[in-house]
Amino acid sequence: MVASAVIASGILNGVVWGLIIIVISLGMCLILGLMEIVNMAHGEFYMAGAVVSFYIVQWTGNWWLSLPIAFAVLAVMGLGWERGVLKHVEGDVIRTIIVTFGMSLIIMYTAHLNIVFGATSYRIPNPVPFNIVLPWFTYSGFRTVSGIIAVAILVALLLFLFKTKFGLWIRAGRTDKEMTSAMGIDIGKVSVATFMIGSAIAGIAGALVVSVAAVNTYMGMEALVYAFLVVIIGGLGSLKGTVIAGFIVAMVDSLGGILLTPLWAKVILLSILIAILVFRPKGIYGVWGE
Amino acid sequence: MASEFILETKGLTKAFGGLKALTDVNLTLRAGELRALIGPNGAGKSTLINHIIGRLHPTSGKIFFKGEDITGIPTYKALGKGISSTFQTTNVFPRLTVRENVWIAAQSPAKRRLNPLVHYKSLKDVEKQVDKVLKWVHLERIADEPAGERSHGEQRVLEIALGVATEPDLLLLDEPTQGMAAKESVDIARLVKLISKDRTIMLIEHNIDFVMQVVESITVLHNGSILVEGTPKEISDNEQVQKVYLGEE
Amino acid sequence: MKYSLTSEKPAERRNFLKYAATAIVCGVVAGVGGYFGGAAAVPAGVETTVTKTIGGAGETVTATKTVTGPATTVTKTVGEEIPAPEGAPIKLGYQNDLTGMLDLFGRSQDVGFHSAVDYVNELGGIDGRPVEAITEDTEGKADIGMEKFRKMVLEDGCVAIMGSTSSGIVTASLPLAKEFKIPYLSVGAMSHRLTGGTPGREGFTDVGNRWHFRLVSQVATQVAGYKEYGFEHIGKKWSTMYWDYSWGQSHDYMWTEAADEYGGEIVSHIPIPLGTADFYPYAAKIPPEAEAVYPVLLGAASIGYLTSIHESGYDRELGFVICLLDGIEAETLAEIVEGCWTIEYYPRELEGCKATGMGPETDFYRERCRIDEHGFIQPEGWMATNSHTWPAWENVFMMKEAIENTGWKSAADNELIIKYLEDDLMLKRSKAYPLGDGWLRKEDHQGLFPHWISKLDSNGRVEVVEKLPVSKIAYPVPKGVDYSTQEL
Amino acid sequence: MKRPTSTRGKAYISFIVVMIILAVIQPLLPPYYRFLLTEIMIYAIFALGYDLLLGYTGLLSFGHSLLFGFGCYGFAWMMRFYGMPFWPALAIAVIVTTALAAGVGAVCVRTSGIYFAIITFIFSFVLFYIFLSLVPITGGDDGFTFIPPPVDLGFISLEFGPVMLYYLALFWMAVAYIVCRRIVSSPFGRVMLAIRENDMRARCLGYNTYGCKVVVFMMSGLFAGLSGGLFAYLNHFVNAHYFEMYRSLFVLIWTMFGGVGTLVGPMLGAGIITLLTDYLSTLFRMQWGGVHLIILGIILIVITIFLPKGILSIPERVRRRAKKEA
Repeated sequence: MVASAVIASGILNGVVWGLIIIVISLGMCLILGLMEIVNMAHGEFYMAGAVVSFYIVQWTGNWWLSLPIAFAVLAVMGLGWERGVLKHVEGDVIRTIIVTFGMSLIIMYTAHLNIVFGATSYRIPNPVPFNIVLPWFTYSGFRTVSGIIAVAILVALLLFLFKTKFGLWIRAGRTDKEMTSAMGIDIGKVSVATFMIGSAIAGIAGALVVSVAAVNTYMGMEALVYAFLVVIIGGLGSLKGTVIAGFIVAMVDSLGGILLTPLWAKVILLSILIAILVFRPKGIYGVWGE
Repeated sequence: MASEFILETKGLTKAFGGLKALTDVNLTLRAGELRALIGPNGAGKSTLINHIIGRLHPTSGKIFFKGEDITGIPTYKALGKGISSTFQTTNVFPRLTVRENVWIAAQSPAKRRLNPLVHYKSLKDVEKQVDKVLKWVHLERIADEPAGERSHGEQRVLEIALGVATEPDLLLLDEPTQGMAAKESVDIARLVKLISKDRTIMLIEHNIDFVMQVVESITVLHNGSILVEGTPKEISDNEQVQKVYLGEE
Repeated sequence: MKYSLTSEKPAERRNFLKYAATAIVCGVVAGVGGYFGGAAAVPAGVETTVTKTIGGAGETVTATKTVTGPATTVTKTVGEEIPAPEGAPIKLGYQNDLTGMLDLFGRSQDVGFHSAVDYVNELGGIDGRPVEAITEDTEGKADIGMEKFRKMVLEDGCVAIMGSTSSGIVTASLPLAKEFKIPYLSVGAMSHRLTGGTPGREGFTDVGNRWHFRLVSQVATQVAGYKEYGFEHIGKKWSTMYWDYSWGQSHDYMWTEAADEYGGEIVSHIPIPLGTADFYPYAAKIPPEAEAVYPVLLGAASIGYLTSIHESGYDRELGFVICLLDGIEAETLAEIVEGCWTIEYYPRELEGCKATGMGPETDFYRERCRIDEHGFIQPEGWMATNSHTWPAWENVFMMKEAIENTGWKSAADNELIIKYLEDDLMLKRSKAYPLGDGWLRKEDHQGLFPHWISKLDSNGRVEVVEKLPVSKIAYPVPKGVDYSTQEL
Repeated sequence: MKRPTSTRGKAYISFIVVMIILAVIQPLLPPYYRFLLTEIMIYAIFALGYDLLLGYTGLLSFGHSLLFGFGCYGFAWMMRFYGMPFWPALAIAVIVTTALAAGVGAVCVRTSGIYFAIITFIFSFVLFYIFLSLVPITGGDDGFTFIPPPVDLGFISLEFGPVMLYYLALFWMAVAYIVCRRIVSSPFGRVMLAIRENDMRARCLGYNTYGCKVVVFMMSGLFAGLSGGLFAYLNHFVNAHYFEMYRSLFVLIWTMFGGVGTLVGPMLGAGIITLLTDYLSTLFRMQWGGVHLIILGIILIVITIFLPKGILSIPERVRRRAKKEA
């Protein structure tokens, strides 16, 4: 039988990892909610964030510095893709899926060239070299820190969305595009901003995991799957739902990994999904559907 | 309990949370009648219709159609019973041609309507029906153009065509003249009279003149319950009704 | 070792159009070929291996016979002026995973393969004919792998296909090799089943056939090699931690069997979903009584694993790390890999090679493949998967040897190549076979060669602890497997 | 989205012509391209079924690899475990896949739009994972091979071989196309269009749209199963990666690339994209991996932006351009 300490640390880790997953998914949630874009390249933005952060650490040796830089770089990247590509197909779900998939191919395999990042995996030395030692179990200091940072990001995002005029526009746009643009708000601008924020957040998430999980060019796919799970369970475009679903998914993964086989963890996730589908077709807090 | 009424609602009540949309509505409709359902906004007209076609399910009360209890049947069954309806907001198949629109409606009562292996043109009776309806509503000339690209008026007409094409016993028209110029609404009036020859019609309307010149009997709905029923004459004389309408103004 | 390198070399490596030029140049560099083969005697280890694992005098004979095999090649080339290769080129195809989950291995193999072909051309090609190297990208997907196999055979007319790192692709390609009668030398695919396997436990074990050879370590050799050291020197109570798919599962239960054999015990089996990013829950799952962990992970996963182990404050022996550090710069993991063992199928550090008696051939091989003394591919400076680069190199020379010693003329004679290779071929140390002491076993066509047990120090340097001779690697032939009796 | 009625006659004729051409040129094809064409024709069946779902019913499935892979496994299992002859195995593969589609469809179709896409995606992902780890049954990522039996036509039994495979694929593609053509021009096809255009209205016109959607999903599952079975037969090999996401994505890409809602388009798309990928990857085979995928990505983006209705809309565009100038 598994020791209580293990379960405790499993739960704690579920929380921390959940927070990271939430940060990953929030970007997608925003983009999906406002622009109705299923961003297949979201995982690649996350990967790009990790790569940027990795190089920053390589050059400066300072991980903390890499957080804002990853944020900035990915925001710019998001801006570029949105203006350059996505705005031509906005509003057409199917085409956006194909275009964003094209984007993900380009980003992934460009990073994949040896001259850019290559096929190997790297890790940066742990920037928080202490562990949190409780009488009955220890927990990684770095994870705790990244958890805290994740919370900070969440709070900042919520403040931005609920306290600033721009955030108001975003939320308004999410509930009713026509009305919003009728109110004389440039929905295009709002979309760009949303996309930038979404990708930038993904970038920070990438920077957060650089030391926990290794950096390599395929890390994006997994992240994408998680983001999808979270977003669908939480309900498209619902922040509250995303947060809750993030914790659910991470907990099932974390505890399922400890108490059961990973196979069962996956099966449980699927059954949760189906159950939610049957009882709440719009997800826990779905705000819009067809 | 078979009766002379084609449609009968017994104590129909619907509450959305605290707000009561319908309270104890007892509405009866004779076969072949042409009835208007009027009332100020929020009187519960559309809500009532949505109950009859099964899009909403009542909190309490029952709906009988030809003496058969149809309370809470799924929407798609209602038409099978012979109830068809049009919508307040134009609601057609935009990227299909007018003919295809009508076809889909006309096909609905057909026997092989879901057969995936015959060609749709092999449903001769449906084809006849489509031509007939198109002729009725004078839409032949635009029959092969995408419905979504036609004018609002034509789409309203198409709406009615969709309702009629299924050969219903009871046709529910929700504001047929909604957002129409006077001239167009005259056409609609003529059309409604025409199709009312061999079927029961209940229509919701704000355009009082239209109602007065078209229908035989009127039901006034107010705050979710029936205020008064009678011929256009009686209704227009009824000061209660005037109060309601003036009160609204 | 002084590592010198001209800057345009990498370009040359990849540009097959330059092969013609190389061919003309090779008259000048012919002298290099003088050493080809060398005259090293078969190490005693191999002799004993043959008698030990197969048993019976007959095999001993074959063994000694094959020793003289390469000798003929030697007499061919030693000292002679080598004419420029001419005539229709002999095309060797490489079904490579340049993208996809295993591309790490694919890229290193690409280097080994092309370097070897360049060198062969400098030596006057194969049988006087130039050699053309053809690589196709499988994207790590079985169906595309099969497409490429067909393409290289049917379109390009390759006479032999060297294999992919993905067991799936190899499994899929095996019937094609038989169908087209093309020698298929797989590199890196580690599923036990490709050369036998344990029926039942590993699902479908009848995949191998006579047209396939595998010169790379695989589950069976890895376990066979390390079980003794593991249970004698590291610990009795183990906890396995493996990717939850065929490769990992094979390792899991074979290590369990080894535990029974050595009176050890597996205290917990921890399967990990493929592509997990966060290993913490699984690391936390390791029971306290476990003395060592037996992880079966690759690339990014292994970093995640080591990090999590470190974070979860696991302070006991970090046991064997199968392939864990392939293509990973252990230096970047310094504090978290300290004191963990790994297995190498070719020492990453040059000192390791020297320390275990590998001679100038290794220097030569490393120079040709642009691998510096710490295992990086230069000048790009990325970490090679050294355990998979040399088989790519040696396979080319196996083909050369086979063709030149059998009077092979065209693809119609491919059976000769198979017969030659499966004749308990000895790969004795030379420029052609830098690893040395290799042995292609007759029955299951599995390549057997020394493995190295290494330990990582606090700066993440890999230090060879012990070299395991072939006699330790040579696991018994799986029951009922003898491809050499299949009809061609 | 093109209306099927307008292209119907043209499509039929061009299709028959193409069929004849394909049948005739077979001997002239170099062996590898004969194989590739066979593969493409099998993919085309897959794409056809997908177009029924996306193009005519407006359901964006994102987990079609689920059905394709299951078709492959259904066929391979029958071969491997029961040594069945060709036809029964194929039949069972198709039936099993259709049944699976019924189950998955019944759950997924409750939703629509992006939900439907993502949920089907998650389904396929989880099944991929399960197949990956159930090695003794599925062979996991190593997969397993089987001996392809001859195709018995009653009077003659055709040995497994490239030429036979070519005509087998051609035959099934023809059948699939004709059946799809018939479905979309049937009364039921009208209903599919109605659902695509306006689900609620269709329901009010007396159609049980939920049921219809499930049926359409089953239909597309049927074709996916057929194409999966043939694909497994062609390669006499299956592994868990047949469930991988890229397959779902590529069928979507084929469909969009060729022209959604025009049965011919998706088949064309399957062909062009497959050949293009093959060509690019050979063109860049001496570079580091991935270059051809970058270029594929660029092409996808460009095509999707500038040809929203797929390559089949090019002639129409040209005509419109001409009309504008006139």
